[in-house]
Amino acid sequence: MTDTGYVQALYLACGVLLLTAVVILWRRELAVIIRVFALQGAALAALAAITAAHQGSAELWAVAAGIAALRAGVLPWLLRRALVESGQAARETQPLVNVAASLLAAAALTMLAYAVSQPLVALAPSPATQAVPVGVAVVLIGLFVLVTRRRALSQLVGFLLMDNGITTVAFLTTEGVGLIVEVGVWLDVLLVVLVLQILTTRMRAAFGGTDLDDLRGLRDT
Amino acid sequence: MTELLITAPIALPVVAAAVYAAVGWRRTTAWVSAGSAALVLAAAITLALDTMRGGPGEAVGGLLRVDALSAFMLIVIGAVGLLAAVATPDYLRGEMLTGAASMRTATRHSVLVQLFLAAMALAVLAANLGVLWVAIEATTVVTAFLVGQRRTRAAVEAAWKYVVICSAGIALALLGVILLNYAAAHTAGHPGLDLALLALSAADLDPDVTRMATALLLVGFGTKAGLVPLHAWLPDAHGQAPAPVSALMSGVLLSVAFYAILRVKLIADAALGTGFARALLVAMALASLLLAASLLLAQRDYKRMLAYSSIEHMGLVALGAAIGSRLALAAVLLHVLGHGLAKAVLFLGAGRMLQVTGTSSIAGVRGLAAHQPVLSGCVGFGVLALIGLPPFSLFASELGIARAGFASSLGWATAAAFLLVLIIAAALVGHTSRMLLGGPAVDGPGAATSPRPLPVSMGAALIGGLLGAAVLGVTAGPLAELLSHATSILTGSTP
Amino acid sequence: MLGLWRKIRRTGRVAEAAPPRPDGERPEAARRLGGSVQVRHVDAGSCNGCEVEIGSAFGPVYDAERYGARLVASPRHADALLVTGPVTRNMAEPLRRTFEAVPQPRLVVAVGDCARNCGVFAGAYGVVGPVSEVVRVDVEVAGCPPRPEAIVEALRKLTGR
Amino acid sequence: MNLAATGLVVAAALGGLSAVVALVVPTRPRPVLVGLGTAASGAAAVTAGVAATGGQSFAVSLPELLPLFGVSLELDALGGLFVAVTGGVAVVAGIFGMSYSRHGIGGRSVQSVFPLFVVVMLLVPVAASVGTFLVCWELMALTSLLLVAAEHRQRPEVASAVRWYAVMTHLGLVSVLFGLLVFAARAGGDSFDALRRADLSPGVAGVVFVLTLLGFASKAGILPLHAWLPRAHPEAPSHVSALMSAAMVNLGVYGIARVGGDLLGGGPAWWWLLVLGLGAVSAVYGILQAAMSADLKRLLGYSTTENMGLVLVGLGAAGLFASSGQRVLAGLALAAALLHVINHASFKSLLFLAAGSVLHGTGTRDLDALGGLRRGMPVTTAAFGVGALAASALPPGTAFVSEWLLLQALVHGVAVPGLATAIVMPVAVAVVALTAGLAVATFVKAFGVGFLAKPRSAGAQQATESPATMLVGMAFAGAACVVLALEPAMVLPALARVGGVVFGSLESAVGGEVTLRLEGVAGVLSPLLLALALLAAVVVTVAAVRAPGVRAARREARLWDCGGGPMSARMEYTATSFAEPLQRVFDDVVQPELDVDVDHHEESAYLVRAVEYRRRVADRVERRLYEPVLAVAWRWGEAGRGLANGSVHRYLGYGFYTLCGLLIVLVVLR
Amino acid sequence: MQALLVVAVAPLLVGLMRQIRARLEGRAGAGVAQPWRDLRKLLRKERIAPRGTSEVFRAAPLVLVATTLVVAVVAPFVTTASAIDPVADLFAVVALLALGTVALALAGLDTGTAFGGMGASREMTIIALVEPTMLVAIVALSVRAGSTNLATIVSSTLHDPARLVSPASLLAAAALVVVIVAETGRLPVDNPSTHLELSMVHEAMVLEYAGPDLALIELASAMRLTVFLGLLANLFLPWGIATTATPLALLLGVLALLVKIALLGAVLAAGEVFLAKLRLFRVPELLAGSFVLALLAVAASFFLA
Repeated sequence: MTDTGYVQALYLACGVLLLTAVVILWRRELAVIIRVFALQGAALAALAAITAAHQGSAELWAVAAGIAALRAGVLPWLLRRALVESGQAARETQPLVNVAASLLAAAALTMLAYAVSQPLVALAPSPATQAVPVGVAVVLIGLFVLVTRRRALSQLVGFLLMDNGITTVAFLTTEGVGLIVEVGVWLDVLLVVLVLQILTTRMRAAFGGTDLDDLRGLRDT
Repeated sequence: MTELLITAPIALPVVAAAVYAAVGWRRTTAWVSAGSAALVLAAAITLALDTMRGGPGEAVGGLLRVDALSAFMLIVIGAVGLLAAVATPDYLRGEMLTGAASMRTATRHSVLVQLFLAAMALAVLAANLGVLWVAIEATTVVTAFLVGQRRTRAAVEAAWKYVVICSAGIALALLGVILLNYAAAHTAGHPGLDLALLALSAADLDPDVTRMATALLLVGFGTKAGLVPLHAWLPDAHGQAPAPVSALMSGVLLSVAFYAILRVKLIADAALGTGFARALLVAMALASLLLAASLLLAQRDYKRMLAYSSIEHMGLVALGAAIGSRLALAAVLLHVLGHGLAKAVLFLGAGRMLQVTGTSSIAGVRGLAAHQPVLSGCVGFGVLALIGLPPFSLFASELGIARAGFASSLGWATAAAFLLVLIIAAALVGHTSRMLLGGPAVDGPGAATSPRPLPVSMGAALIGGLLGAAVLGVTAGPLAELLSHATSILTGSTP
Repeated sequence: MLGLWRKIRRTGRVAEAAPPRPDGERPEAARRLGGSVQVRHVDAGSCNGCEVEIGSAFGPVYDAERYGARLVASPRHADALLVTGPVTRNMAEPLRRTFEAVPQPRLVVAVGDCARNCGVFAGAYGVVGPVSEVVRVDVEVAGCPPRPEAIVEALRKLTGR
Repeated sequence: MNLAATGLVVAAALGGLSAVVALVVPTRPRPVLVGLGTAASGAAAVTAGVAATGGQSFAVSLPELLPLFGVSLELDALGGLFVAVTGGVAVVAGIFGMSYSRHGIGGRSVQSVFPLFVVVMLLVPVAASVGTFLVCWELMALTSLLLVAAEHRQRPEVASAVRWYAVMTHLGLVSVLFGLLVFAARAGGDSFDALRRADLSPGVAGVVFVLTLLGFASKAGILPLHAWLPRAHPEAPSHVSALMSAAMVNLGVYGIARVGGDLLGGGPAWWWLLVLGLGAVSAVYGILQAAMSADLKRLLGYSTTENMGLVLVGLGAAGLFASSGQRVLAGLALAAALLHVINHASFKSLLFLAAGSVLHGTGTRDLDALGGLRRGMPVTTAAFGVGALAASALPPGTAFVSEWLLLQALVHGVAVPGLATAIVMPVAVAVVALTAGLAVATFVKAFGVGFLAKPRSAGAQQATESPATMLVGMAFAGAACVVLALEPAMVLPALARVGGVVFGSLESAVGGEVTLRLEGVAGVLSPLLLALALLAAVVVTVAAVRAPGVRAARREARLWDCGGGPMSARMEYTATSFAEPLQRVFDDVVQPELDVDVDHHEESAYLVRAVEYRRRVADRVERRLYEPVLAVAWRWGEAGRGLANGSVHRYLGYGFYTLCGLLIVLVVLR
Repeated sequence: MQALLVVAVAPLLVGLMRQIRARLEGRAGAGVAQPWRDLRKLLRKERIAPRGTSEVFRAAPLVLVATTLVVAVVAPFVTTASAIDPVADLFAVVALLALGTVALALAGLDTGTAFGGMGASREMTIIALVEPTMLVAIVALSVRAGSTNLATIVSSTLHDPARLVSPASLLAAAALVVVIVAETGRLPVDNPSTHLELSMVHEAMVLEYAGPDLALIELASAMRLTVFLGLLANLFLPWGIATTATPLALLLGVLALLVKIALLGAVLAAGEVFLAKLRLFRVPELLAGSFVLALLAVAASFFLA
């Protein structure tokens, strides 16, 4: 792969990542959100693959494959299953911050991410690190989704969005943090999603829905 | 031999979990968990002796490493784990009596608790920051179902909040880990994420990246340590979890997360000077104390009260870490152990109170001392220990933190912190005395229950924990040397 | 204050010259008092006529005090009771108790006709009888009401001055 | 090992042993064994204390104890005085407790804590490092807290008293802790020796002094941090009250003397003016509240505030004189203060024990329900009488001597040049005098209403004398009162030595054996001669009255009831009515709450069926200072709850906003 | 010897004062010796032990007399050479006299009657307010002499009579007069000849006493009056007092004392004619006034010294 091609592919993947993050914020249908999330997983896998191709490292190829399996395959599948189980209310109810404001916030968060990431870029300027702000922005947007979305499932997506962002940063900066840690992280993420999915089921059993506003029993007021 | 000893604290609980998974929880296996916790404690003590004699040891190809600090944390895990394990059979029996648990629940409980112990042991033994992160996140996963064990609405709610907030917080820590890794990759030493190597070559780390990494790591691990701003899972989870799990979570898990902060701070201080981490920690400490005070003053639920008190103590520990002198850090470690013991006793006692009175509301419990004298005594003394009265070791450690604080440039922060501690103490005493003191209630929930004597092994756990905290407050004995070694690691000096 | 002082100067002495010492029987107990008699007044049912006269007897004009008699507030301090009026039913027991409260030697002076023989109230339904029916009487003063001079004279019999 | 060391070790060992014994022996012999052990421990402490005031000293360091700090102990003359006083009170309290504890407080926990309380009180004045001092101080708070809670099942007020006490004592501790830790930080060492050598800037020294003063004053029951005292002292079992009121509060004075005098080495005049002012206000306020109080033990508690106030007046005056170089007067004032500490310990333990005996015999401590106890409880009555005489500063009582010394110091202080003294000393004299006058009224009320006259309730009617050991305890305390009253010269050399510790070399201020002769200023007083003269005068009078011609026999007669009657106990003056004129006089200060409910007949507003009159003299300081604070705390707590409103979004939001903020800060600060 | 003098003179002083009052009121009066006659009679009368009273009731008159006697012995009335100097402290004297009052108040309470309690309550209120004035006045006096010893104060005044006209001295004297009036239960604080129980202070406490006990109390109150007037006289007008123990000087001292006491008594008695009893709750105002006078005296003695 030529350097220019590498850089363009890299930027394309990153662009898709950011775009999908914004779309997740934009759309309300949970099914669409899950699909977009799967797309983001694919973009992430592509990013890994591009890096692997650029470095010519077998280990990275394996990682890319793992990412593709987990983020574009297993996780979206788990999410979809949870959505199907719920059967009802496939739409995000009115979020705490409305969509227009959310998009503005996403813009602001992206600016913040760029500002914050300056030293990251400065440490080792390269096409890859130039794209680090995208990862940071995805993390922040993920956190924003967690804070503002009312469905259990959309919070789950928010968490995974953060995770995708972090993985992006990992790849763009150092091509991963070592296999054992990497696998450990994946395992944890997977388990968290499983746990949350089970909890969603229980929540539906206990509350009859997955609206997080119902979760107000434990409080001091 | 050392290799085996280092892996033992992780392997033993896993084996015990396997036993439970295979055989299930029954009369014969009820004490397996206690045995495993006791063995963990024994291994921890042996490791502590080893490290004091022969310095740090490694295992599993350098993934695990034990030094005085890890050994000390292992002792905390073992001791509190033992307390919780001893009280668990009686607690589970009590739950089964009220129908809140079945044999299956008990089995799952035991498996998960053992995995929980293993994860925590892994966290303190990890030589690699990434592994440490994985272990800490793993504790979230295993405890999620423990928190939700009762399957009531409240339990599910607590579990959800617990997992979501902790995962989100800890994800920030992961970002921090990655940034640190990035910074480390651009130093001469290429230390990767190995804690010891990172500390050694910290001076070469890029300050700007490290600063960002430190901030993310502190906030992220602070989530699991119950520090503001992402503290809010704590009262819900501790309030809903079964008593032995609350004891473990409050007594050890928070400290294990704080252990990670201590490790990070060591690196950050070397890279950035002490100012940055100190400022962050002081801010988090004071905010945590302020929050704990605000919510304790008019608290209505005694399990939540204990949970907020944990936030308070983590705040104090953070303050101690921020001060960062030898005395302060020794006091921090002693505080971690003392708080672990006292808080475990209190959560176990609170669980028993819940079983006896059927309510966790402070207003619902009156004159408990009249019909549950031993339990009330333990809870009462536990609270006294918690507010830092001698002879319990929290007195010595709080005094140490205060002394170190006034000797450092953080005098005003220390003063503010201890004023908040005073307010918290007032609130705790107020709530507790309302529950315990007074004549036997003529009517109301307290009178309706028939007096049930405290089961022997639970009583032993409660009294044992208090005695441990008290003995520790009178003299640290051989622990003093271990503390000194651990403090040296944290200050980067030789003992 | 100056006005009062001027008035004192203008008025001078109002007490009348002492009449000669009365003669006649002095009660035995009175002899042991040695010129000092503290008097407790008991109104056993009087119409308050006698009280007015007792008041005058101790006033500046007759000045019974100069003979060593003095009104006191407690029967414990007293040597003599000055009883006025017929003894009504409600006052019989208190009178007896007052008498008991006086330390020995003690004297009783019945002042006025009512005290001596119930006067106009004799036979009335609320009246027990004359003082002498309730307590022992040592000296009697006649008159309805008795003149202050008579009262002073009776008191002088007690003090012996 | 000299006598001081041996005595102290024996005292600690005996106390610890008693605590263990209490845990293992059965209920029946427990109180006796614990009482004997405590008394023996106290006796050993007295020996040690006396030896220490006699010049022996003792120091030991135990670095193994108390993690991070280590324990170091040192007994000097100043500490010895307080050890001796505490030991003395422990002796009588221990003996008294042997039978007093049989009812309701004979349990394992209370009985084992009791000797421990004594031991830690003995250790406070011996502590020689900041860590040791604070640990002993707080252990003292803990043990006394447990003892205060001893009777929580019997009375609901106990729990409230426990709360107040716990919070206030913790507040005091934090204050002392701040002060001492700042001190230690600046001195660069933990031990008292290091503190003594430290060279503090005036500002820091002032901060240290004020902070420690606040904490110590709180322990001594000084305004405005006294609020725990009138609650905790009445609610504790009576022999514990005696220990708290006669021994524990003294340690507040000890703390001020040790830190302000010994460790900080005197200091500027304003420190001591502050001490004096606090003392003066407390003295007057304490005795006023005592004068209004109808609860016997609450009255005694407030009287403790008063007496500690007087001690602080003395201590403040001493510091003031020392700071202006008047060493003779400083010695005199300090001797007065310390003598008052000793005297107060003797009579207050006697009074509290007698009050305990009354409580034991009648089941009530409400003066309005007592009365007529002299017939059922003659020994207790006599004991209280002796104590009341001593407490009201009348000759031949103990407090008279120390207050005389105090007045002498103040009177001669007027002549000291300086505007401050010229204004302060006369006012201080007036305060002491007003206090003395009100004390007389208070104790006449307590003794006259509580013990004389007719019983006002069935409990008082059926009162019977307490068991022998209680009487023996009171007798010991009474004997101490009498001996101190007649022969105060006995303890003066020791006080001079103590004064040397506090303010450096002071000349012996008071000399003489039978007659107290002030050195350096004119003034003599002989309490013994005075008592003898009084006795002689009584004998002469009796002889004169028995002369021929005077009847010897007495006739019994009914009370003078104006001929009506019969008089009932309801017609008697009660403690409340006794205090009414004083209350009117000090209306503006005490601000009583008055409720008059008039219940009319239906037919007319002029026909009254019943009138209900209630009066409550609340603690004004409490109302003005504590209630607003409590209200603020309450509002804070209510508002604080909003932080945890259950919304997971909000919880995550805390993190999100903090993170964003933090990142922005990082960007800006880069 | 001094004590005997006081005992002998005291009832005469009361008699004198009553006589003067009687004369001013236009009456003839019972004669100066009438109080002595009263005492003689009371001593011969029967003793009564009211039911329900205790030893306190019986001992109170003895204590009352004894305290006054001790003061009479030690205070410098006739000579500055006191018999038992270590007791002759001004504070001690004040405290002794207060002790007597306390004994009487306790006796009043001991009877258990409403009047006894009322009297005791009022008396204690007054004494609680009198005490500070008295002590501050003493301070004012002793600052000059540098001692609170009575003999020292008196002799120092003798040596430097110019001080007597100093403001401090005058203010202190005025304060002391008010205090003495209150302490001895004279008008306008208390009316010793009232018959109305509700207006009584001192009298209410002694309502139960009879015979010899009453005699002791009457004697004691007369002595207290004498002692106070004597003190007042010698503190402010010390002339004539014997400084040596020669018979002539002593005789002169006795005469001087008698004259001074008689004069003061006469003034007091005359003054009483012009005064009505204050309401009980106006009394504190009076005492507060005197307290301020005493305080001013101390201030004056410092600033104008």
